[in-house]
Amino acid sequence: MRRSLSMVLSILLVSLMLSTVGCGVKAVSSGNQSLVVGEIWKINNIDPAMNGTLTMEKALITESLVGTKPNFELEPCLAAEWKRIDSNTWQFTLREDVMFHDGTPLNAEAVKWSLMRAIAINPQIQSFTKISTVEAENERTVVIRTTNPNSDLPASLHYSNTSIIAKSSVDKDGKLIKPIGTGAFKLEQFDLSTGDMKMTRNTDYWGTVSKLESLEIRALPDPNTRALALEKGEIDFTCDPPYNELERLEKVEGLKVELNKTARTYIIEMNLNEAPFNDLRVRKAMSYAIDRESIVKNVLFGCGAPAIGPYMPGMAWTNENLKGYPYNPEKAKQLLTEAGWSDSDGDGIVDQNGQAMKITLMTYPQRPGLPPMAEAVQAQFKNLGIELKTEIMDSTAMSEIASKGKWDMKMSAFATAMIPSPSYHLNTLYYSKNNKVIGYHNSEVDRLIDECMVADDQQEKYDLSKQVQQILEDEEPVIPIAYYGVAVAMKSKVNNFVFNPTAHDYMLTNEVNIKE
Amino acid sequence: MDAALVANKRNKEVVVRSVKRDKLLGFSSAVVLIIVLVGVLAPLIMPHDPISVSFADKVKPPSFQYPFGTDPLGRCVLSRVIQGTRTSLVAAAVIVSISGVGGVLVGLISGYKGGKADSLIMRSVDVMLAFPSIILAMALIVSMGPGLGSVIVALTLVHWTGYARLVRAEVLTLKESEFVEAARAMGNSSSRIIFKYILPNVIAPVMVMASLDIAHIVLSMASLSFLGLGAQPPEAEWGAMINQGREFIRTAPHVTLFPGLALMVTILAFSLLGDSLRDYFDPRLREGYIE
Amino acid sequence: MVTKQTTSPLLAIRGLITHFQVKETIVKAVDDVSLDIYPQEVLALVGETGCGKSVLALSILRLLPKNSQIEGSIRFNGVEILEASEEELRKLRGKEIGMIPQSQATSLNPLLKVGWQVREVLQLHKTLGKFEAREKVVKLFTRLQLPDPAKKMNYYPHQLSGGMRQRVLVSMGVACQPKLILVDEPTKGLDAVLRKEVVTMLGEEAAENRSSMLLITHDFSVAAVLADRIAVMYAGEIVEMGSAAEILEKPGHPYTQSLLDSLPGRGFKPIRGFSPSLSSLPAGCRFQPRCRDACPDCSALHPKIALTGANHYVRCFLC
Amino acid sequence: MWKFILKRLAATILVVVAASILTFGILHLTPGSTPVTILKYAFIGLEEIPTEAEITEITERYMLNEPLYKQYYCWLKQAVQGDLGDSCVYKLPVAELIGLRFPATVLLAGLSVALSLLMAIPLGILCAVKRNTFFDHLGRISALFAVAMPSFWLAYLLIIIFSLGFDFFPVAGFRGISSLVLPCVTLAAGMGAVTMRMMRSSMLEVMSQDYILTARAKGLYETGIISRHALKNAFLPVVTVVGLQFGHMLGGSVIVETVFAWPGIGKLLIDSIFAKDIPMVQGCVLLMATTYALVNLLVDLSYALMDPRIRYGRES
Repeated sequence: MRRSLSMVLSILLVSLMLSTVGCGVKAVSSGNQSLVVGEIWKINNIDPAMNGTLTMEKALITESLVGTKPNFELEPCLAAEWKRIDSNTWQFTLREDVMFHDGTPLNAEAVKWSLMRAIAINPQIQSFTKISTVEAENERTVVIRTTNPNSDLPASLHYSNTSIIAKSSVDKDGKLIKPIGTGAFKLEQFDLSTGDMKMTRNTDYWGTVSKLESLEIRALPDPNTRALALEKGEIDFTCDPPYNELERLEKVEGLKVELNKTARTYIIEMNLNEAPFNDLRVRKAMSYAIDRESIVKNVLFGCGAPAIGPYMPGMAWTNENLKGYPYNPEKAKQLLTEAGWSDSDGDGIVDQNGQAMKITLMTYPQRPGLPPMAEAVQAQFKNLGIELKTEIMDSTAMSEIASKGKWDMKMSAFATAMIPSPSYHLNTLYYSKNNKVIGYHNSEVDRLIDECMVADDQQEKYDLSKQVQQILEDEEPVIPIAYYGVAVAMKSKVNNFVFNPTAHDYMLTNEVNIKE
Repeated sequence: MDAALVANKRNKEVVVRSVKRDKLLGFSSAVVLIIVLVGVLAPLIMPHDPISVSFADKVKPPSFQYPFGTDPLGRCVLSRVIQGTRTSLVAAAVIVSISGVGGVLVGLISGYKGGKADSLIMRSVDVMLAFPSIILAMALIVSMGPGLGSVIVALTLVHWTGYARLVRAEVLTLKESEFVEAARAMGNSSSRIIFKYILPNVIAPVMVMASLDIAHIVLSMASLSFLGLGAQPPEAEWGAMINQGREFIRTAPHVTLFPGLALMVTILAFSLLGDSLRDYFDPRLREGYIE
Repeated sequence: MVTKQTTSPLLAIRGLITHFQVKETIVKAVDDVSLDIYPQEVLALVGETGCGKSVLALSILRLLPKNSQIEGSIRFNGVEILEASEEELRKLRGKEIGMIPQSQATSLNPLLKVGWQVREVLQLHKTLGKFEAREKVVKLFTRLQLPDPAKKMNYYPHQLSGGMRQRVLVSMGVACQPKLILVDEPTKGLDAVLRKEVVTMLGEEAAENRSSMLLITHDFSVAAVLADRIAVMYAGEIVEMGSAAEILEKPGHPYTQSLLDSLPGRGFKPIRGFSPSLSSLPAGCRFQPRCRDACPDCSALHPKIALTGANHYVRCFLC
Repeated sequence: MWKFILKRLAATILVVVAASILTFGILHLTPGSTPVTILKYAFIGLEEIPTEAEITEITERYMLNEPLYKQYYCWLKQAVQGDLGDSCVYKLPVAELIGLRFPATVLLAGLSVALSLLMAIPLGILCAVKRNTFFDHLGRISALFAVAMPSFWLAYLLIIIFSLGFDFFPVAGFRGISSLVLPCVTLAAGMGAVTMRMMRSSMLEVMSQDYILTARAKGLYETGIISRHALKNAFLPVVTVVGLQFGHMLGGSVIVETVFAWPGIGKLLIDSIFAKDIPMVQGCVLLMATTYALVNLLVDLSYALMDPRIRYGRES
């Protein structure tokens, strides 16, 4: 009996050990210029109005009127230029030489139709753009009127769900057949049952024609499988393999790994309506108590960076001279005692007039980094004398409990540039009437945000945004922990891929090709 | 009349084999005893604190200090496996016993009564089987809050259907057999027939299913953790630990390997114990003497 | 039925010992039994329930479970069964030695048609085609007075009455006209009318096939009708053996006498006490505790079986 | 027999309706208001806070402010006419997406069950026949390990050895027959182990029956006894377990579908539940309830076929 038991055990151990040996990547025969991408999310729908990130940033089929530079500054794309005629009216002039994949020219009429269709399908576009009417003044001029002044209209027209498609994309009763865009690639085939997409090169693309002949996107929702498929050579490019394998993949011959930061920040929101969070000193103490370097190194395995303000460095409107709250446990303890919290009964938990500080931190599992990060914060708060209980639940359950008001802290990974505007994130999270859940009211911050949203001059917008960021650092209504990292892994032969932080998770470009 | 005594060598091993069968019973009950003891004495025999996070020694391979290595948050996997014995096995035991007893009862009644009652019960079993248990788990989390409590209730409400169907099938065959007709002829009430005559014959397959069910339950707790519905951190539960080690399977396989092996050894012990107990009590299978 | 003592016996059992290992105890079901069966002879093996008669039958066909120990010698038609290979045994079972099992309720496969279960043994040993085998079965069923045999062939066991199932088992046992038929308690659990029918049927079958029969029963009246010779078994031993007539008129062994006295026709006097458990046998004569005219020797010494008349053996000190 | 089948088919409709009512009701009990969840999963992203305007737009578009029974009633009315409505998250007809994903699940489920039976039945019999020998112990122990082994272990192990190591099969996706092998083996291992143990247990029961002794007395080969007499009787309890497994498998194994990127309805159902995409969930549950009821009907019919003693309204 014992003999057979040990035998089975040894086979199991040996084969699992075998798995850690990184065997070299098999050179896949396709010497030709084709790229196979392992996508993170299951692809069930390729309507640009709903899944714009896929059709614009990954499949490169559609493009939006306004583009952005890597530092989030706006730049012309399908719209060569735009200017604001009056507070609610804007005029966009289109590029001349742009053709849809079906050979029809890009004109104002098509842009009007495409924008109105997107607004009808996706309610978010209306709340971003606040568009009331879109008029085609002439072949190449589009006049857009907004319901109320929206200085962020151009920024919101960068949003991938507003990307432009031709009328021939839909059948007579409006059902999407195939997205016909203006991008560097044409959609060859989309297999709804397997969720795989195949694109071929758009030879008469208005920009530099891509060297890649074909582009294929396969949905591989499991991080381990993405890493295995890359090592096998079945895919050439993928994003977010398991963070802990980045080191190992880097060493695999024929593969390379890039760690980048994207416009998303891990933050802890607190219920400022309740004690102890209404006390600034307690909030500061908590912020000092968090060892951000250790969290990035040990929880995120280096895929991300310690956060100072809400915006990551490299964004046009990031306030570079914020100091943040570097790890300082002594200062944290000192601030706590100042706030009247000390461990009087010696049970290791600080208390105030008999009330021990026991709080709950909620988070959700859809972002793999969050649960272990919550446990790390729990341990770090324990050193400070705060007993933190972590609760993992579905993200909608979390926001539901928070909206009822009976909550302490919740941790999430908040996108800071859903649209590349310096005021959008501040407005949604810190503007007093928008954040009843957190309960942060600062008239100065509200005023600055209002001004920023109305201001026309970009530079003025950036300065106002920076001022708000400074106040937020002083008042710390929300504790930023780390900037969200994106790990991109690809074969060494994949050439000049440049990570663009404005992307939702990663963005391909027409420059990407295969080294001969 | 001197009989030519011809010893038959085949019979020599007979003596050896029956002794061996008792050894298996001894071995499996010993292992089960050890597991229960580990669960009971968990706090005493744990080398380290199962929930203290220390990144310094994150994901360390098995060593003398950490026999099972450490998990991504630097906690000793051995201590968490020992602690997990208590949470996972108690939860699995509760679920198996409640759903087992419930399922067997329903199966007995439905199989024996037949007709309207049988189709009503069996169709409600179909509804329960078709109804995705995940929705139930999520709904329960709203009313009972996340954690093991709602997981146990959710899995119990779903697992009984397996037992009901298995037992009903057995009863359908058994109720036609002569000894049941004889029992009925002797004027026994149906409940007496069900429990005195039919139930003992149904125990064998139910025991097999129950011992395997423990594995299914801990593994479904792992997939619930995968969906964020399982045990709450930092609680040490085998299913959650197996799931947590999933992304580290290539760089640190020990994180998921050891809780998995603990589960395997437990299932091995419970199943073998189940088998040998069944053989021990079931007269026909004792290869006994034919009257 | 004339017994030809002169020819060599069809079946010769010498010093047969069959024990079972149940946990620590040894159950001595058959303890040093020797007997012969001559061609075309019917030997009845009579004894109370639990005296080891069924085990004796199963020992002949070596159908005992794994925890059994078997010693001694069983020669059938010149072949030593205890030395026979599995292949030789297989050719014997069903073809040379037919068995009619005990409980008709559980000895037929519930999921297979009765006709098929009988046809199976024919097709196996007599290499008959499907159709000839089916006809043979119909003939068998008619001979055994199964009503409407062609239809009954396609019935399942649970659709037949006890008597009919018994007839199916008999037809299965005699299908290949075996030289020896082992019949285990053919009348158990049957009512008087059926019992008579089964007894006459067995007699006719034996005569028809000129086969000899080992009839195992606890019912002396069945033995009286069918048997040429009778052997009485008690607690794993043969205590008396002789011609049917002698045993019935001049029973030598006290156990046989009290058995006969317990028959309804002969006074219905029950035997006091219980037959001993085969795993803890009393010293000396095993019937001593229940024997009316036991003497001091009986409890001390174990009597040997000895010739007391023409072909009449008794295992008793006859004190 | 036909009367029984028709009665059961009628009952299936009831089962399906009951399952969809239960799903509809409890889904509304799960956390998060429906419009907010749909917005998060379909349009604005997991962490964004939807504006009032967006919530009212979605509520109107999918009639979410109607009383529950009314919403269910009009879904049912449409479903009866074959229109399962559109998915809120994918804006596609539910029937179309499920229609494309269901064959992949059935193919995987069917092959896995077949493979598991192919492995389990012979092994179960051998273990029963060679009871308490080394083979029996080895078979039982490896079966127990297979049952208790998390499916993603086996999945990754198979990929590492047979796809990365030997390059026999692709790593993931549904690209023809060769991509079926690894997922099937992963699923079959767990199921096969259970079936094998069940087979062994019921085989032991049957081999000790009297009719087996009669069969031996007839001089049959041991293999003949097993195949013709023992197997059929031993298979009855196993059919139930296999029926359960096939039904369960139709729910798709989320883990295997995720690891092998298999386009089944398991992952689709789970994602739709989290996104509260009620028409899609209803569509999946409708499909699963029907197949469960039909599979169980087949299992029950197979009892009557295999065991003549069981009468379903059939004159004996």
